[in-house]
Amino acid sequence: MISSIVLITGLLLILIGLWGALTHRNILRIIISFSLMGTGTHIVIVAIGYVKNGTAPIIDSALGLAEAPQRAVDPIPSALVVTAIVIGLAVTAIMLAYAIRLYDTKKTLSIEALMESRW
Amino acid sequence: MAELVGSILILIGAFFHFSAGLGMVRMPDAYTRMQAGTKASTLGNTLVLTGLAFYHPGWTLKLVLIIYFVLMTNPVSSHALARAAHFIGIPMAGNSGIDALRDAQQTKRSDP
Amino acid sequence: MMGPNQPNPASLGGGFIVLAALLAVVWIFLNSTIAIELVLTGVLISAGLAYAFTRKTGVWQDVAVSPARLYHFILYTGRFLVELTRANVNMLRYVYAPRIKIAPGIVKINTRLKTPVGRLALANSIALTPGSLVVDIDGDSLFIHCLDLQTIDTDQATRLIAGPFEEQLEKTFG
Amino acid sequence: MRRASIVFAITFFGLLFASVAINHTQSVSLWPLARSYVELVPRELGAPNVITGILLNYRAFDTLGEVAVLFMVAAGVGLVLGRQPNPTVADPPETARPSSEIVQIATRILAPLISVFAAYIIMNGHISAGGGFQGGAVLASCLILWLLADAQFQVDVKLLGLLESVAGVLFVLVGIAGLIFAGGFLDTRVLPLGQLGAFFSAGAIPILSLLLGIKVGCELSVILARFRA
Amino acid sequence: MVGSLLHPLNIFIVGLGGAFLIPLLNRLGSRWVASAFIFALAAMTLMSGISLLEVLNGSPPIDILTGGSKPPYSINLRAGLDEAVFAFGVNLVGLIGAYYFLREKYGTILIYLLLIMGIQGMVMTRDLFNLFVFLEIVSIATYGLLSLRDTPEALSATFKYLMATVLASNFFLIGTILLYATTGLLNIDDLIANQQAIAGPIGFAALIFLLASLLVELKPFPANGWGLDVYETARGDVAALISGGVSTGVFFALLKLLPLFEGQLEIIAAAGVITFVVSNLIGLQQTTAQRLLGYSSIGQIGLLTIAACLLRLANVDSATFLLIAGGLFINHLFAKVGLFWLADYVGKARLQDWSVLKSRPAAFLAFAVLLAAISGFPPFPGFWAKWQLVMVLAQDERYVWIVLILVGSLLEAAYLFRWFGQTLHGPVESQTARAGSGALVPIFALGLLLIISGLITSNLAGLNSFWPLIPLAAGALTLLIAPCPAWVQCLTVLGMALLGGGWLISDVTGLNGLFAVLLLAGGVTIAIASLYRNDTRPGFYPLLAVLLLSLPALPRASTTLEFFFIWELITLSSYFLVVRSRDAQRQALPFLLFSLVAAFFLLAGFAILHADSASYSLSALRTAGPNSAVVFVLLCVGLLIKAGAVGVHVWLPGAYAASDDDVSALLSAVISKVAIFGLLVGTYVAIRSEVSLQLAHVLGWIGMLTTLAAAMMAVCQDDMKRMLAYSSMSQLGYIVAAIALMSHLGWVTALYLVANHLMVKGILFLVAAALIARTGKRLLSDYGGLAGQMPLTFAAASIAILAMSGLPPFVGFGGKWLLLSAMMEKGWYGPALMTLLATFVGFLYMARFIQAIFLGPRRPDYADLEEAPAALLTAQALLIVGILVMSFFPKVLIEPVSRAIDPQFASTLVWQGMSLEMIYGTWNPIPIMLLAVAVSALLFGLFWYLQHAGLFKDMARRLARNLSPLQRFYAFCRTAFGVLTPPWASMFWSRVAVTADDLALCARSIYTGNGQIYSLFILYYVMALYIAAGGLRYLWP
Repeated sequence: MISSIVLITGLLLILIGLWGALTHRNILRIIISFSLMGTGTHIVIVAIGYVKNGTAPIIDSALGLAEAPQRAVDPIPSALVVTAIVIGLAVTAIMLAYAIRLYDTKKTLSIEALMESRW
Repeated sequence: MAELVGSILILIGAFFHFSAGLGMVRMPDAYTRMQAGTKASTLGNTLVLTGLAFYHPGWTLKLVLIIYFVLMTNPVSSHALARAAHFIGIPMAGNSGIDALRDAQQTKRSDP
Repeated sequence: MMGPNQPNPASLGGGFIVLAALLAVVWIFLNSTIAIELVLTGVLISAGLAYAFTRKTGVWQDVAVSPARLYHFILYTGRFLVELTRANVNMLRYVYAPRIKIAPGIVKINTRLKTPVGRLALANSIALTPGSLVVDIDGDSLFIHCLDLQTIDTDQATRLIAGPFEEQLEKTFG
Repeated sequence: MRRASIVFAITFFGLLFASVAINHTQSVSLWPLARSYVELVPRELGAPNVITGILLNYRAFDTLGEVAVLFMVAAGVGLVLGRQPNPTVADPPETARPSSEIVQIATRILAPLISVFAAYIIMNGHISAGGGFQGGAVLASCLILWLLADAQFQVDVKLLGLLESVAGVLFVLVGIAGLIFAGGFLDTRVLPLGQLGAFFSAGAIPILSLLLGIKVGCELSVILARFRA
Repeated sequence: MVGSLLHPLNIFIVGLGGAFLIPLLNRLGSRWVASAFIFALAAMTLMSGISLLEVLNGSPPIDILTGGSKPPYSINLRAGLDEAVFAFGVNLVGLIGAYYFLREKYGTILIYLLLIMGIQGMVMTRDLFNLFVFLEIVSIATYGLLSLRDTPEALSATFKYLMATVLASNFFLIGTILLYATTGLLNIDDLIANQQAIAGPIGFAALIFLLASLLVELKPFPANGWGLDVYETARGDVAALISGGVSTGVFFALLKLLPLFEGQLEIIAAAGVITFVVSNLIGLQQTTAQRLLGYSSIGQIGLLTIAACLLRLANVDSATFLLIAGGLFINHLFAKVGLFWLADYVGKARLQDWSVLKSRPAAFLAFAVLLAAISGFPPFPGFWAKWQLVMVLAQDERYVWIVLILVGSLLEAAYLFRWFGQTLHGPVESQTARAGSGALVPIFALGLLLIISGLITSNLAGLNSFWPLIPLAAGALTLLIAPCPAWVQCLTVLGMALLGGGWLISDVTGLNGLFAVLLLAGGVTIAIASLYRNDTRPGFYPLLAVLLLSLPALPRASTTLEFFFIWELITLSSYFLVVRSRDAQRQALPFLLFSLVAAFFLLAGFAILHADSASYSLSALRTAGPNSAVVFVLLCVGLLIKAGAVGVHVWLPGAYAASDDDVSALLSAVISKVAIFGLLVGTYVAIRSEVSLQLAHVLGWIGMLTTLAAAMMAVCQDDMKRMLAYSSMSQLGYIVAAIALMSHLGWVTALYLVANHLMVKGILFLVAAALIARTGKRLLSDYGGLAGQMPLTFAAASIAILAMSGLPPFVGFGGKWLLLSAMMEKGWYGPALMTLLATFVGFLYMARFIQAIFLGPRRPDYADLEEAPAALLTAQALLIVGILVMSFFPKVLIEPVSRAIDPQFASTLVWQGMSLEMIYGTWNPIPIMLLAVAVSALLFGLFWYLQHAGLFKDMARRLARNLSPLQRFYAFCRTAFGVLTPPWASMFWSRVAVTADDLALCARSIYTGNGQIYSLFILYYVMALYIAAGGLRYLWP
């Protein structure tokens, strides 16, 4: 149940991101949309890793060594999502850098201005 | 018992947070909204964190740190926002028209 | 104005110790243990960070620690919490009133506090007291946004708004 | 026409996602692989935080890869933005209104506190929630705060670059140490595992965590600094 | 210890560690950075090279473990054979290409290093998520490098590229996690092992997302506008990295995951083939070099995709797989990267500006080599890979795929070689290429690597002997003496041809031996004539060497592969010889394209033969099984195209007329005989099956139609080389018909005619060469009365004409007579009648040739013409000797021919001077010949009468008034025959060309330049993939 709600949230975010990336004209908004899509994906990853009644897979006073396999959520997606987030951030940074360069050269942030090459 | 106290504190904190939200909606202009938001959420935070300390006594020291941190940052951020809002000329609600800051800036500009 | 950007090399040592101690305390608070290896690591980290930051800023050299100051700081905290609660109750009155009746405006007050840290504490405190918010600061003058304007006279406003804290703060931060 | 085709595509993906969501069932137990990790990490690596154990040992190759990604982005953003001296670069310090004294002082007070918090997150990655990436990000947030508060603040990009390089090289060296003294490249069991949950434990994981934190913090800071320039 | 230092794991240690060190080294100075950079790349190359060697020597795939633990717990990588080949290739190119980056900022250098390392990671990793990480490393490195050119267009293109690849990598991530949701696994090997667990809507969606992401990264049509824009606008060396490196990594990722997509292999292959064909189609419409290369690049990756999927479906063994996939990959990698580098070197965007290359012969040579490699010519790896691919596909009975692949290859060759022609013939600018010649060194290195890898692949493909490479070696040797004067080069070539050719034919016997002697002798003799030109002809002599040695090598071939290899060598070298001529820009391309189509038909025929008989031996043709009719048709069509049969002859007159004069002689006299030889070898297959014998009858009709039509068209020509070209076509028609008889007599005739035509047409084209050399005129109407000035030439021409026209006692007589007898023997009365008709028409144009040039009133401006150059006369004299020998001692030829022809035919004739003794009795040729002459006279009279009776009056009226009666007669004939031979063929073929261009225009209109539309295309691509794979059932439960 919980994981389904999170999963649907993530998938919806991906859809919203897709919609924004395809409809907005402003490059910055497009970048935000892509970033949103990435966030949605990360949420999906976390949702996939959820185990019913699970807790963080950290052995401490609250979660004993013996009971950990029964009570912990899946650590793999959590590990993956760290990497995925960093990569998403990296891509966003690069996109923003290009947006700045584009604004410098074209003095506009409209995606309509990026139609030089064709055919 | 400790958990009951903690729960009540958290509940009160949540109430203040709610009030902060309501204040943000109800207040007439940017400055007054900021006032509502800052004060109520600061107290709300403090209460919630204190409540948490009853649940997890081991976290008390960390929670104290967080409370101080919130006390330090919340007002500063609202100040920065208010200052920016004033700088770009967002008007105040009401008709008192009293704005010492504007006056000060104008005198400063007229005799550099 | 003695810019906060310029560290004063002469008094670097003082600031360093204060900051390092503060950071070490924070570190121990965060870890909530006093295992020896942990404390030692914390001291090392604190010292390193303190060194780096006192080279960047002179703010910390104004902060001195003494029992008296600590005492005043605690007093101030108590005073502050009372005021904060008052402020919130006050705010609740506005928020839950059927019609919000306020007369906002910005007034100017003057402060006697000289150290930047003190002024910061004052400003923060004011922001959390009933119906007031610091909009700008210029030298010794603070410009306060009041929800319900009671006076436009600087001195009177100073007394009203800064009064509850200024004394303790002066004793704490100088 | 165009709008309609976008709507159609999104609808299709919505349906596709719906079929995924409907058919998804919340798991009630761990996959065998995941279960082995939960058992293995505390036992073999001596790290209570299973995720950190995975990130810094079993999947450390991934981690190394993402460090490389950040490293490249730091360089790449520099390349993209550093092509020509940007006419707006020199402007902000003069024209921008300096932030108020309150913000500046608050920044100077907060920054060391944030840094020590970052250090805490980095150094406790193997014990509790946290780790190099998170701590590094907090470290970089400290820089954002400073940059926001002080328009004239000059970031020493060179120093940061130096730090990140050294951290990266050390990371690889620790990996090689694993190759020579333990089971393989990036094996963290080159140092004694210590007692589970202790500050100095879990082999080289804290060291990797520290290097990672420094590296990520520096890289993010460099990226941010480049953006401001 | 050394072994562990060279372990492939260290590739990553060196790559990452090196990259991290570079900023530190930068403090010491840029020199340090550069040397560390080179050192790291060299070390990586060395390591991957060593692992390649190890795996090649049979050691099991090298496992690379990380994290001190075994998979699936920790990430592992693997360097198997495929991985090692791909990794080594990329490393090598990375190392060579580093040259262009040495002077860049250290940031660029470290990104470059990480990019190369990332590609290795994509190739080697066995963990799905790790693959994602490496994919991102590669992508982000690409984004960084793309900033090296920051024109507004480049920035725009990069942003589009960013949008598309970010979308794709998001899909990859979604696919990965959904796969994890269904299986709980990330290790690729485990996933493959637990494939049955990947089911249901989630598993299916996961697979499709993964697949879509990888396909999109490979830039499939139509979701690839963003990729093209980047190819067009990026710096050449960066575009090279994307085309050669990034695509490689992604392709290998797909290859690795293919076992997961077992159910979608056909769909993936379809995606590949659409991309391959359409990209190459649109390539026809390109005007800028890098965009054109982009289309070609995308097409090549499409081809790789097809190959990977279909080979998996065909279950080929790993050696074959490596040969095909690896060969195609290496070919694409080296050639495309080289061309992109060349684009930087030239520094011109538009194709037409590339003619600046002409001022740099070395660069031009590299250009030609790279183009030939991409187009799949030997000896480059792509040739062998394509050969093997077609063989496998034929075995798997995937004929449609073969057709599509060959169509795509043809389109690609079309635009690449059109570009070559443009470059060769474009206006010369004073301004030369901008880059220093140091920039050429890497390109040359790639060319060399292409040749080396081609030789290695040739070995893998089953070419085990070295002799087929002799022509190439001779060409290379001649290239070395290029600075020498022309005559030195020519004599060297002749010497090599005699020595090498002599060795090549020394142990070839039978029919093949005869052809070998004929081709070698004819080739060398005519090549002697090339001595008459003493200008330096850059590139001419090496090509001549290749050609002259390929000709005798062809009959030596005993396997289809050897045959096809040498066949393509002849095609390529003759194309280059033709295109060199200044007039040949427009004519050389059809020549090449028709030759390629012919070659493709041969390839398909051989492939089906191989599928049928499981043998590469040419002798399998004699024992072909039930499919032999198909094989026969395919071979015949191919060879007929090459022989210029009517309908597919449109390339022939242009190419013959436009080439250099001595090249024309070679083309017509010698190279055309190659097709005849092929026909003789290829039609063995017909003997065994009844169906094929019926088809042979069709072949006979085609031959005679060609003869007649070409003769009539020859009459219509005024340009003497065109006339000779049509004449050549007409004569080949006779030969085809003779072969089609499929009887001993027919084949003897064919060989007889071959020898005859070789000598006669050689002489006539050399005569034309002499005339053009002396006067510079080509139209028959510009000549007249030269018999006095050039008596020797006149004599040679007369002898040749007489020999050709079939008058006793010259060889032509015997040939015609034999042909007629053979036809009568078989009861082919229709073709026999056409032979007579064609003889008559032939007489008309031959007479005109002599009459218009040498007889009649002498033109005043030719008063002081010299006799032809000695070289030409020498060659002619040698050919005349041949004619005389054959005329008066026919046994010299006929008897060995008769013996050599397949003993399966009953021996039917013995030559006894003027009459033939056949097993049916004795035939006296005189009455038949008389009959022929009589019919000719009758027809001649009829035409004369018709003209005078004014039957074609309005036509006649259009003719100029001030003509002599003879001239008026010819003018009439030309008009009449012009009506009889409407230009349907050329109309048809130009229609085909225009249609292809229109289709290309239409297809490329989807590339609007709008990044959001491109992203939308990607979404629709994913949708299409989902639906095509059968996903709809999951959407409507």
